[in-house]
Amino acid sequence: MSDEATALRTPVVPTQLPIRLIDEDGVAIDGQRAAGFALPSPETLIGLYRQMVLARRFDAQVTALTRQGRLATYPSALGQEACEISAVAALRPQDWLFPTYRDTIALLSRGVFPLEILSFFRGDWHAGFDPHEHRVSPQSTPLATQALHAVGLAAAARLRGDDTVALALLGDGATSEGDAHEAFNFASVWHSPVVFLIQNNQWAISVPFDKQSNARTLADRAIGYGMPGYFVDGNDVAAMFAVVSSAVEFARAGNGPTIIEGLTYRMEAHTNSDDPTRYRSTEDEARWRRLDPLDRIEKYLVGSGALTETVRADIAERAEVLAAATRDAMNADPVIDPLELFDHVYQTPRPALLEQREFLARELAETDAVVAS
Amino acid sequence: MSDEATALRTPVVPTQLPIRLIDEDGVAIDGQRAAGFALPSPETLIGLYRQMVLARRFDAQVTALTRQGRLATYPSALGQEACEISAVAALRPQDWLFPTYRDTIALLSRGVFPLEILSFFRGDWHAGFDPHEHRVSPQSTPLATQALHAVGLAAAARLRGDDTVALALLGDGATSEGDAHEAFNFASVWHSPVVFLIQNNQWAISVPFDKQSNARTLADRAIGYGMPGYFVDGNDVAAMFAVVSSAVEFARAGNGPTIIEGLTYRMEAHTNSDDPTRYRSTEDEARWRRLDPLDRIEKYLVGSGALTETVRADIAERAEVLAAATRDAMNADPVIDPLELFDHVYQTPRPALLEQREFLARELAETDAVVAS
Amino acid sequence: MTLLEHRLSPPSTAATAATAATSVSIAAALNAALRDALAVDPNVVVFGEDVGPLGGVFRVTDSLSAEFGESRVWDSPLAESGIVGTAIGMAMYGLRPVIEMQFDAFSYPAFEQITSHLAKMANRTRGRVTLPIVIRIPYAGGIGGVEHHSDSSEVYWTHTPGLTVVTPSNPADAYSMLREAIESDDPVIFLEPKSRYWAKESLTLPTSTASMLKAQVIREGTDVSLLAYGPTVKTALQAADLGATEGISIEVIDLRSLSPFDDETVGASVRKTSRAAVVHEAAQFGGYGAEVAARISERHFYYLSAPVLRIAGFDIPYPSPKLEEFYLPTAERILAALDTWEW
Amino acid sequence: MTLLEHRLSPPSTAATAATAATSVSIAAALNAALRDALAVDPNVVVFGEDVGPLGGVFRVTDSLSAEFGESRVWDSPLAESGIVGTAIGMAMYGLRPVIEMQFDAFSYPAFEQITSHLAKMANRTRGRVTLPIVIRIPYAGGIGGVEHHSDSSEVYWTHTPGLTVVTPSNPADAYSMLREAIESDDPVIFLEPKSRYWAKESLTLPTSTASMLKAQVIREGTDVSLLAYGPTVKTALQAADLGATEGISIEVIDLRSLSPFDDETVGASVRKTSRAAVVHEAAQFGGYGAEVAARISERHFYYLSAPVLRIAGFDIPYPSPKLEEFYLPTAERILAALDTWEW
Ligand SMILES: Cc1ncc(C[n+]2csc(CCOP(=O)(O)OP(=O)(O)O)c2C)c(N)n1
Ligand SMILES: Cc1ncc(C[n+]2csc(CCOP(=O)(O)OP(=O)(O)O)c2C)c(N)n1
Ligand SMILES: [Mg+2]
Ligand SMILES: [Mg+2]
Repeated sequence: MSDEATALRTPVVPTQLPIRLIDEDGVAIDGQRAAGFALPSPETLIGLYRQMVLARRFDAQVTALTRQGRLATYPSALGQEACEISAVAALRPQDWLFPTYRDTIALLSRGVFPLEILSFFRGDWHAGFDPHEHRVSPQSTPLATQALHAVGLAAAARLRGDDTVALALLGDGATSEGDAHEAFNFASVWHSPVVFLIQNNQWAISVPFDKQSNARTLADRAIGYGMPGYFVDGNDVAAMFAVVSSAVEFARAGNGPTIIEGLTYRMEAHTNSDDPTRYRSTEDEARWRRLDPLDRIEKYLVGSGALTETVRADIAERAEVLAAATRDAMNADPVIDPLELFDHVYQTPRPALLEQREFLARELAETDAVVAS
Repeated sequence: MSDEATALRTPVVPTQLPIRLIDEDGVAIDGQRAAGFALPSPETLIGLYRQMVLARRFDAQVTALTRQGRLATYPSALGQEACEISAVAALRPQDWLFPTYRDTIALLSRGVFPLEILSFFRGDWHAGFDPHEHRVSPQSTPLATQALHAVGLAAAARLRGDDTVALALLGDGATSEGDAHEAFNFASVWHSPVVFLIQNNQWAISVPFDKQSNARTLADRAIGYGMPGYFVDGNDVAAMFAVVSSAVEFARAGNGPTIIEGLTYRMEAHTNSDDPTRYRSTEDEARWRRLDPLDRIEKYLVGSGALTETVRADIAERAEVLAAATRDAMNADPVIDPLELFDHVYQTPRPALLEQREFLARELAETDAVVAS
Repeated sequence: MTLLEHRLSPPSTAATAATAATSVSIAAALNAALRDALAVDPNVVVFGEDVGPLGGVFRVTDSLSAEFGESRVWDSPLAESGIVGTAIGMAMYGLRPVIEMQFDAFSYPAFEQITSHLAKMANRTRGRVTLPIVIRIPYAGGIGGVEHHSDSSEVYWTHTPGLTVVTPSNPADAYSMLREAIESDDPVIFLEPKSRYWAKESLTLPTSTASMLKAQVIREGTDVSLLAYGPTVKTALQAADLGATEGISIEVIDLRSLSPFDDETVGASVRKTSRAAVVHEAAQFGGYGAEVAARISERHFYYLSAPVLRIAGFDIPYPSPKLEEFYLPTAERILAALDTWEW
Repeated sequence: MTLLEHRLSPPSTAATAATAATSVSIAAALNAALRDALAVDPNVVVFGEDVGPLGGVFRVTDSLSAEFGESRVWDSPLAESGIVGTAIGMAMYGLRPVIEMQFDAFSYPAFEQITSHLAKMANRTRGRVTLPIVIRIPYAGGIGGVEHHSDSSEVYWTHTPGLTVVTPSNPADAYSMLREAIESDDPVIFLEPKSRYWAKESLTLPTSTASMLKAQVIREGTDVSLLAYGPTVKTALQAADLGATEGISIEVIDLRSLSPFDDETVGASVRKTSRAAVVHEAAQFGGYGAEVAARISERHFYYLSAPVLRIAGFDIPYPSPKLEEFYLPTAERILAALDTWEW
């Protein structure tokens, strides 16, 4: 590590204001604020808008079902649609998504069936879909752990010479965990094709961002790992899509990882069992409701004439169909065989576990006998 | 987190070349490279030099004793004296030091008796001194864990309104652990009066720095936590002392933590049981031997006339006295009562543990009886 | 004054003025214990994830940050190793941190700090650095929690020398044991049975029950010694009721302390009944019941008429909400197990 | 072909051409197993701290990175959670990572990744995502290591459903079991007894011993079944020698697999001898011996003439080098324990 080599490298410092392509009034902007990123095409934006509408309708439906007691728990992503949808829209089929409990709508947008997603939150099983089918990892509950899985998967793809990219979703709170750091560092040292998308929704349950970090922006973390970092307006889907896509293709081209921070807001409670009135003000909530990411892109698309009433109505109708299908799926009562509890713990059968399975089978048979008699 | 508030903060990016006050030829420099730090006074530099000479003599003695089998293991800090000695010289009595296994000479410099330090490496007990007496934590083996202890202690001092500062020593390898990140982040969020001194000796056992991090400098990590970071020539004791002292007083004044990276080199093997020929070249070792931190300060002090032959001889003599005392201490065979194994595990006595103590006592008595008969 | 002596005298330091008995839940009793500890000892601090304004996800720290201020009770960044590691540093400086791991499985990131430092520091330093830290961990299942929210990981702690591990099963113990844990100079893993947080009893606070290190016979019986702790104490009592209807007299012991194990109380009971069973939610293999069974057999083998039985979770990860009922030990399952003995 | 079937046939995939018997240490046998696995399966990768050019601190990966290149065998950054976490991602993509935790206590930072993901992923996904990962962990003491270098933490893993935990005690098993572990579709914690790394035997490689999931009677006897594993197998054999001189016929069983436990082999032995004892280095309280004792008593109570004994470490942190001899189980201590039985 000679002085000369050191001198050659200058860190790229993320912009001080979040990158933005469409402003709060739905007006496209560029110049310095856009940091060189171009507005996606109208078709792309319509596609993103469509996914956001579907996601929001779905999320509202699931929240309602949860209030009715059909789900054990549900962490809503209301207000975070620009981040969630961009994350998925930027990926190709061969890529992998590593989501958290928060990112249900990202799974939806990736094509996982509502029932397969929600069976986790309904309490049927720990994951309801086939990760390999959708190239989506199970929604991770232990915070930041999935970021390392993403790095490892991306590293494996790179070893194999595949052009697969992994995208890991993280919350602002999760960045405080040691695993977040280890993921950033491994990814950078290994030049793994991975994108870390931090959704800074400013709350980790009840803990506000200023108790979580003293950083100017979380994107600044990237500097300390020698990778690019971008601080983006997380409620501007145009900016989010532009930056995430660019990072995904940067990774695919062999340039290594990127950290992106999307500044957004968790409009709902942490989950249905949370009570935000205990820790945040209604003014704060109201202020952010005015910054709604869906309103913003809609205003822009309507203003620019790209979104016709027909298309809007069509999307709204599709959203209702989705909601109805979701209701139906969740109102049916699943049959889960308790004996399956023993079937997947090991691939190599274990005599002692089979004994326990037998035990439960007998117990169930006896209960049935009692019920039947 | 309004745009305006965000816009106000500009990160301080560490210098691209390590901060240096005395160059490789022992010539004092200033200007840009000094980054505003002033050369310490000749008296201070003589004091630092003296400690470095003592430390090196001690280290050589301990390495020799280890080769003779008197110690179970010893990780030498040969070549890192400028970092180790500055770390301690910058502290006041009320401050706390959180060292690693590598930092034996820092303990020596802090005033811990050789025997009390080395009884750990000899295998007598896990820590041989009273941490409260010297305000020195036991030398930590699990990497980076002690950084969190330093943050907590500093936070407690701050809560109490005391002006205590904690200084944590870390290796370059240790910065990869999750705990290093958590320590940086907690310290910054809590404004804890703590200084993190990373001795980047470029090796973590056999792993070179470029497999450990892709960062430009580890000091760059500071940016992502919103705290100051300094990249310093770790073989220039003048620069190290100036920067560490300034960070310690910055913390004492209530301004929060600092990360300092001292770029240095582990001249010896990782420990006596390591074999560096397996992973690094003798050219690399030779290059760094020419950058010896002790030679450099000696050249400067002799050149500037501050170090007279009398003083030098006096220091050399003291070093021999220290080495002799160390030899004597290590050549004596300690008597450790095996029954003490049970005495400190819990402060509240446990009947079952007392039974085990009884068991061992009986066993020992029987063995003695056999030996005696 | 040692802790054991202390338990013989009334609590010296009650900040809550004694009031008439009211209906108090475990969560409320823990809250009161924290409040009183904060009030009487300026060195006590409470921190962790969401323990501030929210009052913790189970409301155990409800209103404490408002009452004592942010310098006594505060929200930390979200990192469990960080929480335990900084607590260790604080304790080295003389504080007595009471920290929370939000759910059982979320204590795992702190595993190294707990096993390699918290448990070993006093021994490492020959008693010069003691770490009076309490780690509160809501544990076990029965609340319909999704994965990672229902683990019973007591063995990870009980097998680690240097830790004291206790778990209350009722509001009075919750109060008294938490006060005692905070006063202990040993690090204490304080396991809170989350399915029982809202179990209430009529109680006057402050209260002082037996030392947290002692087991309690909570129902006398002659045929079987049934050992339980935390969430399964209720199940054990139900089993005793059921047993009574079937003519089996079950003595129920609430272990309360998992490390140390109260050999004296348990031994006396087993020698009386000659049969023992232990019930817990954690997986059976290498579970806490293994130690209980091994220990009882070692110490009282020739008094035993039958093997010590373990009624425990299956050797599988904790199930999803819809399936947890098939996993959790029930009174019926306990009775069925006792039926397998040759009587 | 299941693994069990596989064990009945000779290793299909030996890259090392069979050679004449030579003196092979456990470390060398492990090295050969890694080399052969790397050679036959391009999905096998080896990474961790210092496993590259250095060849690991115990030289188990000696020369592999030179032979197979940096894309198959490499040094990772220094972070155990990172090593396990990235291995999980690689396995999701079809690789079969063999990773190393440098010393036992340094696996603790990876505890969450191991318990919350590695152990649970297959179950979580209903078998859709399996994680064929081997974590090699040099464990236990007896090498004069300073603190944190001699832990026996097998229980942390054996109590965690979803993990397979095995430990060889001799070079032939070291080779064969590591090959089998790498071929297993279950995650395997592969515990290497570090005090035995240099124990040699005359051996022809490749070799295939019994399935890693089975225990082995390695010395027949009639009076006592003495169960040991890893580092204590040698101690158990010494005890058998000593016992023979005292007229006690000790049957020694090398457990090899800690999870699953081979009930069949152990049960047959215990029913024959009617007495059992287990020996390990880890602390006794909640140690692996607890499960062994509880299980044997449960299943064979009416065959037992005496309680199952545990000869284990004391319930204290592992001692400093100068004191470890007082902690480690010895043949004498085993015999003394057997003497406490009423015969
Ligand atoms: C390791 C770990 N610790 C604690 C928790 C409990 N927990 C679940 S979500 C959450 C807050 C996470 O905040 P953030 O990362 O910002 O994500 P968000 O919920 O805002 O999407 C906490 C503390 C957990 N799931 N995992
Ligand atoms: C958690 C943990 N993992 C692994 C080790 C084993 N180990 C001891 S020193 C070392 C290298 C540390 O390198 P660095 O932090 O650069 O410090 P240095 O030895 O160079 O002073 C390793 C891997 C450890 N002590 N702790
Ligand atoms: Mg958040
Ligand atoms: Mg180093």
